[in-house]
Amino acid sequence: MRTEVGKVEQRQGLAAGGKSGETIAKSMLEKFPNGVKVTSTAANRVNATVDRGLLYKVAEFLKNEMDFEHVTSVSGVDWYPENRMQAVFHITSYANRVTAEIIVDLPRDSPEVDSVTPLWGGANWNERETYDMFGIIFKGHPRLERILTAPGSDYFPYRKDFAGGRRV
Amino acid sequence: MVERTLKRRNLKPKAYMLRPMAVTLRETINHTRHSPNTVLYPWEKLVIQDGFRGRPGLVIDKCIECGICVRICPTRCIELVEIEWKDQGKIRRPQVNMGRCMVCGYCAEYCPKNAMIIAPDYELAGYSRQDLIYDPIRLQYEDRPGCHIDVIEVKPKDAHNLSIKGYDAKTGNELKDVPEVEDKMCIGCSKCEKVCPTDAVQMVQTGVNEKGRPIKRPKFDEDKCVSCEQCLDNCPKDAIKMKEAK
Amino acid sequence: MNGLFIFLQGISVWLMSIVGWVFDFITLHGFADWFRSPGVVFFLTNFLAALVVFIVGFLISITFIWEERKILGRLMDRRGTQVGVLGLFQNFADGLKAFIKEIIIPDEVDKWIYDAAPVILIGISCLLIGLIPLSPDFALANLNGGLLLIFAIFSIAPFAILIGGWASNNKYTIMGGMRAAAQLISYEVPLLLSLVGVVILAGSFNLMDIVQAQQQAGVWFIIPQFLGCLVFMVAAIAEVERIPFDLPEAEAELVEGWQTEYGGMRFGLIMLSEYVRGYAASMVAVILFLGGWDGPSFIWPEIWFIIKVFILFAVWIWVRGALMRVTTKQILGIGWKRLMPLALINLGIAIAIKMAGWL
Amino acid sequence: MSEMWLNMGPQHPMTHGLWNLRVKIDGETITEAEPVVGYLHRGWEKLTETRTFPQIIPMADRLCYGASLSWSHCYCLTAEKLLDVEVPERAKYIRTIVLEAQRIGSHLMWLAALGTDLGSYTVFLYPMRERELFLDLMQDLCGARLTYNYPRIGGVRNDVPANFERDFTRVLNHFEKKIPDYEALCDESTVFHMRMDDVGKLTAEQAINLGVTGPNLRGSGVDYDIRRDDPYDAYSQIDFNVCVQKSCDAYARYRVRMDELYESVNIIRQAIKDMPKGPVRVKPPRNAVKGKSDWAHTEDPRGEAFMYIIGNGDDHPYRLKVRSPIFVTVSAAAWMLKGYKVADVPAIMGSVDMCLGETDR
Repeated sequence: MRTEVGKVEQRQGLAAGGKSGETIAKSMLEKFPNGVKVTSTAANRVNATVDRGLLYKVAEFLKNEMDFEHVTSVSGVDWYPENRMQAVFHITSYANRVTAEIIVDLPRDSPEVDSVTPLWGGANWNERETYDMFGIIFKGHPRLERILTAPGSDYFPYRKDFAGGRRV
Repeated sequence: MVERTLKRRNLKPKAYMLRPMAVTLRETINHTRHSPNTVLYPWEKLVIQDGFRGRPGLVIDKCIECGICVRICPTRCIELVEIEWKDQGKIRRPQVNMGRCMVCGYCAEYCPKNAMIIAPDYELAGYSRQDLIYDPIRLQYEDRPGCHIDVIEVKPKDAHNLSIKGYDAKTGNELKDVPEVEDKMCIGCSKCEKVCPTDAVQMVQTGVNEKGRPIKRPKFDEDKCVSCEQCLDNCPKDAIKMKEAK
Repeated sequence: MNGLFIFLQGISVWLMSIVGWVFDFITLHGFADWFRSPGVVFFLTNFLAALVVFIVGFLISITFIWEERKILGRLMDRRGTQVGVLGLFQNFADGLKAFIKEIIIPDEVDKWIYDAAPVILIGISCLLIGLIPLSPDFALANLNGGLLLIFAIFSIAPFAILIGGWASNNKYTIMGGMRAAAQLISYEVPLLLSLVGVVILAGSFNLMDIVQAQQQAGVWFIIPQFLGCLVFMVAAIAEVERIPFDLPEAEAELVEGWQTEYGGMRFGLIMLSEYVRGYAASMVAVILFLGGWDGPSFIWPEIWFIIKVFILFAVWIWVRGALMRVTTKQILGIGWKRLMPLALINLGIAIAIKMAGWL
Repeated sequence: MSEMWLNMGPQHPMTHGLWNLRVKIDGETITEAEPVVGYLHRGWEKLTETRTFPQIIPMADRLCYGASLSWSHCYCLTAEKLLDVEVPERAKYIRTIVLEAQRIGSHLMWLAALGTDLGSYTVFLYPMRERELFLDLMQDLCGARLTYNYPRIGGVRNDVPANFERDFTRVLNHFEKKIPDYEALCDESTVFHMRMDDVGKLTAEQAINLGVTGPNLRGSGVDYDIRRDDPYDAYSQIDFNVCVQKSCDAYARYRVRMDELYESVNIIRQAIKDMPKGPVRVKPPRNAVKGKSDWAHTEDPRGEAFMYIIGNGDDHPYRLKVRSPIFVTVSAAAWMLKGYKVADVPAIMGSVDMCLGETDR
């Protein structure tokens, strides 16, 4: 975990010695030629879609080699008309001042993906909330339970086909 | 990085509680010399500046029943309701359910005629849910410029042109979205003409169909239209779309 | 027989003579003589004296509550109480409210001890008022071991709090009770040690003699015993459980401490006993260190005593406004590591002064 | 000694808002802590799917009522990226000024809450008195005191009132003389140090890994601030220091927020000095591009506020995800609390500056 604590060039996204979005995207593509598609990059952004099986390895690669230390958010998206779901991971790196957006496509009937909580503790509650709201099961999560809705309820409220009572 | 040495004393506690006692003593003396900060509410009230957002207010004569406030309200608490009004007989005016209203000021901001305004009245307690529903008569408030919310916008292309202040979106035409009709979907039923509150829609004959009857298409008058999308909603064939001002 | 008893004896003799005349009038001469007998008069004098002393003590405690709320208000840039002229009637309003409120008793509560705790607390508080003289003439008891008895009674309160908290069958109250016990250990020994310094200089445990010693020496004991005064003040605040040492009744983490399950007049009595014990502690502090009723003679000695007590309580309110609450670990640390050495040094000073014969 | 589960439950003077800290205590020391949230869950993200883009702004105010403006501003940033709207320069400067005024107001409310937790009501009332000054400034600007509904997609609602600069400078000068009073009551009193030093320790690695952000992270010595490292609005044109403390405990988090008060005053002064003229509001497009998604994160007074939005071709968002800083910091509360006394819980939780509106959404 390399987070040198100290002065940083103001107004430049890059930390001294940090890597920019493009270099990270290139090295990611070299490491995982198939299964990872980089949709767009910028000085401090990397957007990529990753296959379901590869996610944990890509996350480990980002954490250990690319110094991504903090999971900003884990969110679920329910593409009901196209009968598929998405788990979207936003992972930031303090050292390089770069944020990676990793999108994983999941089938709508069995939405399962590897959990990144063993790598970053910050994703713990975000993943629990995504499970609570969408029903996406995160394999390897220490305690995958409902967090915001009432325990023991069997519905997943943020799915598009969940009729939330009268349309307010 | 701007190295500004923050010239503040080093904050080390001296003699357990010397500084806190000194500060509280000074404050106690100050607040006995002049009266303390409390406002004795029912008897003394704070002065309210202009533009304070209390409950929504209504100027009944300026309202044209366009229903923009009904559509824009995020918590859906405004309805148009029939009332008897002086000489005009039965007219429909907005009624606000203050039990749901979150005082966001959108009804006053999007009202094209400044009929819905913001009243600086914040004492809204009632004894039952029905008390909280303000019918148009009770919603009235005197029409002061301080209560209007005017929208001074600018076109996207000259966002960085520092010279102009912007156009008034409520009166000017530069920023108005005007409806336009798709010829093949429109069946010429002139429903939009009947519905339009500011009768900005004229049915114009554009030709004759094979049976010899005239084909009529709506023509939208840009000055009169307040882009209230009534025609959009009531068109049976959804033939009308809003053309945004670029 | 000080001034108070003589005055009251006159009244009770006059009262009994009226009662006796009434019985004579209806020809029951046996009863009339019994009422006029010295035994009944003696009993009535004592009863009236106790009543007068309690009412004076009770009214001063009530004005303490008013003083605290007014000064705290000004200290925090807000108004104090508003009810009645200058806010004086707020306490009676609170008392009436507490009286009217319903007494709710949770079900699995240990009934006897739950009822006993407030009774013990208010009982010993009133007992303290009786023991402390306001001036040579206005005193209920003049015991040779007065100081010892007072501090023995003072240390009963934490036990009442402990059993009250334990009996209320609530997790928070039991923690509040435990903390009261822990706090007792921390401040009790420095409190008594600082007190011994004064007793050495004054030569007796009798409160009257202590004040006379200060009058003869011409200097209040706060000057020679300044360290002792400091230790006594800190320990007295801890003993009366006011803000810096507010552990048993800590709002932030223990909801309302050990008083959580008491409602209605029980809670009213507990709140009152808190201020009565505050009044008693500041009275003892004034007697020991600020020369009791010693003051220029154009004002009655009792009035001098009450003025000093109000000023001392104002200082405690000021400390309450300025500081925050400490935790149990720290109060034990302060008690043993900070106050104890100071008390011992003060004891040394007192002995040195006594041997050098200055006082 | 047998251990006991203690519910510092939904209704408890220490919890600001509705959440339940279940604490397993052995005597008075905490061996395990489990925060339970969800009491204030309103299904906010599902509500936004039936509202148009401008209608969501007043809803975003209700996310965290302590710093409502920073949330509606974060939503406007996200929507501007989605609808790619250019914000005029003057609007950027006004937004920066108003955001920093909101940060001061939010930090003052945090200091007041911390004061009551530690037992001193004076520390509650002095900051609340100064906060009133900032609420009056905002009321002058946009008519409301708590939920402003002031930012718009493409700028701000209205231009600043006539004597805006004079009022602001007068309030700031007065406020800068008052901060030493809070420091005297807190920093320079030994009792405060007794309660706050070496309590709720969270090392830098733990803080980063557990997703703690904002002043809580900078209290553990990590030099990261979104206003400087990923600047938005006019922050890139303003010089300011990022306040970092090294001692990783509750006092460090307190000290970071007090330094941020000074920094915010300095930021507002610079922003007022070089605020350009020109328009303040641009007409936003009605509909978003179908399937396009974008996100934005800002430096909320409590941490990193992040929103991810997906367009659906019409004027409703298809999906709007909100990442609340306190939702993640509360999950790290167990690590902060382990091994400390029950009496330290208010000090630790007070230094974390909880706001339950955004946690439960």
